[in-house]
Amino acid sequence: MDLAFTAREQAFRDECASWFGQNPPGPLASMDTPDGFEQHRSWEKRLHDAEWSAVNWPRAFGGREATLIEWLIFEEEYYRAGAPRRLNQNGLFLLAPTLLEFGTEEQKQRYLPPIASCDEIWCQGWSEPNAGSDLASLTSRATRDGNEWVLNGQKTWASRGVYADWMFGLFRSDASSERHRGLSYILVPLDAPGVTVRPIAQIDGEPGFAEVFLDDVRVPVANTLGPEGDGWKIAMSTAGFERGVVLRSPGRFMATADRLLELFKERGSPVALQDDVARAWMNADAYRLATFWAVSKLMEGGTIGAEASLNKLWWSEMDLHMHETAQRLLGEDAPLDGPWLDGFVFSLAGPIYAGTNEIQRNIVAERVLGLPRS
Amino acid sequence: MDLAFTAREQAFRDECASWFGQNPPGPLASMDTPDGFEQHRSWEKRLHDAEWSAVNWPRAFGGREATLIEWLIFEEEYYRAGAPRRLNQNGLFLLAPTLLEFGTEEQKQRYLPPIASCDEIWCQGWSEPNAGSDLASLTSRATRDGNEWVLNGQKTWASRGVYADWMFGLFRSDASSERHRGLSYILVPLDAPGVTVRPIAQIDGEPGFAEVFLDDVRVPVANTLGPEGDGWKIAMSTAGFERGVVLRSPGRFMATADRLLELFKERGSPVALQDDVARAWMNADAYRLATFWAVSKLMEGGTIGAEASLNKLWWSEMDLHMHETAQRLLGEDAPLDGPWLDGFVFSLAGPIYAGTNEIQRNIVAERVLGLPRS
Amino acid sequence: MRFQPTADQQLFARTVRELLEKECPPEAARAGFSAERWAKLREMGVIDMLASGMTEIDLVPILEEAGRAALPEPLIEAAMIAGGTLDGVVTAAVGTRYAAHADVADVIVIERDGALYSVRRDAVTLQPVETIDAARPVFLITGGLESGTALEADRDLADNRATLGAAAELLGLASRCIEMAADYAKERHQFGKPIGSFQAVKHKLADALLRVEFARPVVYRAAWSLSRRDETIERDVSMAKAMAGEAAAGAAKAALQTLGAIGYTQEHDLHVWMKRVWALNAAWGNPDEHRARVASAVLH
Amino acid sequence: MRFQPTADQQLFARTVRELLEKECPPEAARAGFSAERWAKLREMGVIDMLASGMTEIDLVPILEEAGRAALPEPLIEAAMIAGGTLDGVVTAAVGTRYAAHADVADVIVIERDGALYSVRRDAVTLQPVETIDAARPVFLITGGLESGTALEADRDLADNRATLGAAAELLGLASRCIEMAADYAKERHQFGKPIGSFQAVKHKLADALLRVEFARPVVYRAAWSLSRRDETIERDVSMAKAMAGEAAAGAAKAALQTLGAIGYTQEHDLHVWMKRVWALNAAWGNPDEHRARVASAVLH
Repeated sequence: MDLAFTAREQAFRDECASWFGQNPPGPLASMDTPDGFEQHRSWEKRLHDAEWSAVNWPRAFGGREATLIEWLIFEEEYYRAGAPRRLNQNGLFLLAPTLLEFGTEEQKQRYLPPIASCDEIWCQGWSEPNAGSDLASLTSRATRDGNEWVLNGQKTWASRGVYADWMFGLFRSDASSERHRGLSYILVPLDAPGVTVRPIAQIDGEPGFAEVFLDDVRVPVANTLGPEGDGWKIAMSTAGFERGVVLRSPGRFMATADRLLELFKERGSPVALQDDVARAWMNADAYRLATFWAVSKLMEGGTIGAEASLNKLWWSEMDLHMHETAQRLLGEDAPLDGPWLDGFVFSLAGPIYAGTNEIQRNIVAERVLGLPRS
Repeated sequence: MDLAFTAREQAFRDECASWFGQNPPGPLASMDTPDGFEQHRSWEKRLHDAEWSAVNWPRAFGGREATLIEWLIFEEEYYRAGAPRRLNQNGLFLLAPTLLEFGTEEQKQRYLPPIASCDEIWCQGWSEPNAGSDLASLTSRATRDGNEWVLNGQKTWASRGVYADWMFGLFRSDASSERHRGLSYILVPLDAPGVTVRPIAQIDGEPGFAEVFLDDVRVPVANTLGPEGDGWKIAMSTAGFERGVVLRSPGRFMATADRLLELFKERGSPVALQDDVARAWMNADAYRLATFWAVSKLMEGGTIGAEASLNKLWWSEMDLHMHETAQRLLGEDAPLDGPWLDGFVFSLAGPIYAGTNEIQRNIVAERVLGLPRS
Repeated sequence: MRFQPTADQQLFARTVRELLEKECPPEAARAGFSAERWAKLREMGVIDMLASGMTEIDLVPILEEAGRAALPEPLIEAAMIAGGTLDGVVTAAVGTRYAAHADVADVIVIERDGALYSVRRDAVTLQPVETIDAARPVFLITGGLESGTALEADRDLADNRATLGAAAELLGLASRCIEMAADYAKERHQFGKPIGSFQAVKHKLADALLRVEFARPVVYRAAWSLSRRDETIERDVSMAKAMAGEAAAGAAKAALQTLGAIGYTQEHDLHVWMKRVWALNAAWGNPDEHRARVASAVLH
Repeated sequence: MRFQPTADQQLFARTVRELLEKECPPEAARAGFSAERWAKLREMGVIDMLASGMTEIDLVPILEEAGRAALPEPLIEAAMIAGGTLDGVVTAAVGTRYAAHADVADVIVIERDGALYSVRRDAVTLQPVETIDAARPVFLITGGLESGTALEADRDLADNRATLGAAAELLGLASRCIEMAADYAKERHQFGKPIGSFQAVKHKLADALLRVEFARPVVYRAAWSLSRRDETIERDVSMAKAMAGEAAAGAAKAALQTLGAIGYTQEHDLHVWMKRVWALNAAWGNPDEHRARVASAVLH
């Protein structure tokens, strides 16, 4: 057991820190506003030009072949520098690992580089109006017609769907199938005829979500990721944990915890809150340690299963608790516009998206503790 | 709305306070030990001799016909004086209100006076090994034979059953019945042939619980409380709330909260705990106010339904939180024998007995919020 | 000891509820201040209750109804701080730096050297402050604070009354959040069942309700202490604001988690209530500040 | 960066688990100290690990196993405070006023003026102190504290090692509490179903597990800091004790609520584990004290 970073890891960290020192991101407007979207896209271009946009990918697709540990180091330096959440996170963190694991060589070459360069923005197409927590009840269908899929149905809660060029999602490709069977993982260009994207105003009024209506949308069968009918397995594969780590790496939470310590000091000393501030920092540090723990296990060839659900529970509740603590520290100023309010509102979504925390607790109880299904 | 006590109520309080001032209870050993049992019984005798043992009962049975508000005042003064939990609480607080509501005149005259005098100690016979949270699945049966019931089965978790003279409980008197139907509420003398009482060691090693085995035990049919087959309704009747209030009146919790404030001051100032100490006091005071609120509603002819479940959730979690806070304040001394440890261990049972808090939350959700049954 | 609202108090609250169901449905609550509705509240006597001899206790059920409706108007300011003594649209910056609806007010109550003054809106300089609660815009008063007409009212009493008012509105907001969640949980199906049949949903909402129901008598007690000018006003009002505020924050959070993604949008009404909870929780002292005040009172 | 126990560490932990399954089943854990078991632990090299060149990291999985078994013997005291350097049955009153199993010890490590001394049991006066954990009796040393042989070990290092040891045992205790509850929840039926199929039970135990799993890497990091004599020892050890302690207290409480009345008796084994959780949570600083130490470290 060795928690010290290797010389190579330390050199990688120094390179990150140095680049961010010379290329401060500056404050950007919300990525869910038109102006903010463009600001974020140029920031992503700067990252890409310096080969920082997808450090853990193969070099062939725009990466640096960084290890998972180096990826975590990158994230720490990224958020320590005050850089913003990633605009194309669905492409980078949800689709790309799946493409790397299950995609054909052609698919990787076609789709990965424009994700890294942010030339093509992706949104996800999982949820449907009647398939949320119960995702396996989805009914959007893909009907085979020669070399094409004909897609019909409705997807919802597609984050940043209004700005996206592409959507990846699950479709019922076997009309007679039920639940988790007979689903295919299909990549859909949103400029295809028959696609209608309707923005949904988020709580803050910005069109953070979209509904995507599909009316006889034709896409090539070659747009299927992995084998036809294996969509559920692919979407939920062991890449799940890796996706979880890269989606919510500890770097961002550590940066928040450090800012919370500063806020506590600035606001004088409401002693009753010191305990919660200490808890917030401890929770973030524990998440960082647990991530290094899990990544070390993966790098030694171990596997991660339902622990991904424990992870999601931890980061989402920790993030909410940190921001609630900040709101309490801010007193009368809590509801005022600013980064803490934005962070608070965003953190409220944590226990909901990516599988509600109720579903995650079921998974932990059933798969880790072996309790019977309801 | 008037939160001030009337002159009569104030005079009642003064009389209580004066008597307890002149008759301090002194420290007693645990009522679950043989010595402690006798000490508690003599304390109850002193109460009874001075007509304090059942102030809200009719005078004919040993009470003072105190109003519910006066009863709450009595409890405040009782616990403020440091007096102990009531030895015959199952008789006083669970059986007596039911007897007063559903009993015949003969039953009241036979059973109430020895409860007040503590000459007959009662235990409850609700739970069975396979009927805990799911009480309606009980299988102990009462078979009619002329003017007698023949009782067979097994009851468990009868608090202080080893010291009790009588048990009240539910029995299936209609062998073909299911669930809540066909149960009768029967009073059982524990010295009857065929009764075997087995002590169960509580967590603290004392025989706080008992199992009661019934093997062809014969009791007169006259020992039925209320109509045959109506046992469930009688046990769960509107007396439920009143029982809840008298079983766990605010006086005891306010006394604990006040002692917690003293403990906090004595132990110096671990500031992080000030917030929890303040919460503890606020929770107890809120319980006191909510009780006056509910009792005022009852006295005006209002009814109380599933609010009894809200009440149980509040007092049990408040009591546990107060004692956990005390344990935290005590630091290294937390596990040492003494009143705070006793109180902590006792408070741990709160969310379990008298209907687990899980069951109470179901009741609130279904009956108050109208959510569908599972 | 008789600790229940009187029949008259309950009747008046029902009348106000009916008015607000008509005049302040959710789409109106979203839209913000309405001069017409203000006039109706005036006409009904809701704003000048204290001035016409009623007590803080009488106002609690009314403000609870205002919360239930997420009423945008500055009722707390006009009825509790100005005590119903001022005409026109009234708001205040007393006990808080941020004056709600100051842009549409005729008069604003301010504090100076521990005393209260009423100033005309056109006599002061307003600076808008962006907050999460768009239906209740707030403003800093950056100039003209030396002007105004002295009011007789006591500054601390006005502050405590406003704090109580916020606590009462928070109760109503909280109750409505829980109702919205329960309604949704009865309708929304997943896994072939209404989600309200799952214990995770049931228990979350039962716990939220528990906190609201136990905060309500605490709020009434604070009103009673205020109405008698008791020595325990500070402790009792703080306890009310702390407990009602935490209950409301918890109810909003439980409702959001029950609704899931739809609760995180502006398509459902929940967000209007949730934002008002956040706004009133922060105004006139947040639960932490008030709990610290209770701690001082009981520990020293 | 390689943050996983080595294959050797895991193997030794498995060997110790097997020993304890045989030598310390629940009925033995209830019965308390056993000289025979002490001799076996000695023989296996568990007690003198630090003295034989192993590190605090190597001890974490061993102490976790001791917790899983609710081992009554003073392993923390002998292995972590005395550092495995003393023969016989060893206990200590370092970093705590109460010396566990002092009545059966041959030597007791005490502190005086910031230094450590070993004293023979018959040289000191012991006063028994009644506690909830009958299998781990504790004693105050009321006389003879001026005697003893100076030890080379550093007092603060010994205290931090003991604190880490308690944190590691708490992890094991917590895991076992959760397992007992899960086992019961699979077997016990109410309403025609195993109670483990109810979300209220599932979610309670999932939350308990969550805290334990996230405390474990924190405990290993503290061991690593100790093994390197890092500057962050105090912060890291305190964080470990605070998080493992709260996780264990939460696990015990969740297990008790899952078991219900049977968990509140001595007929089920849970109480033995639960009482040890309470005892070790209070010893060598409780979670509040340690969290305050972390707060000082990160806030100043």
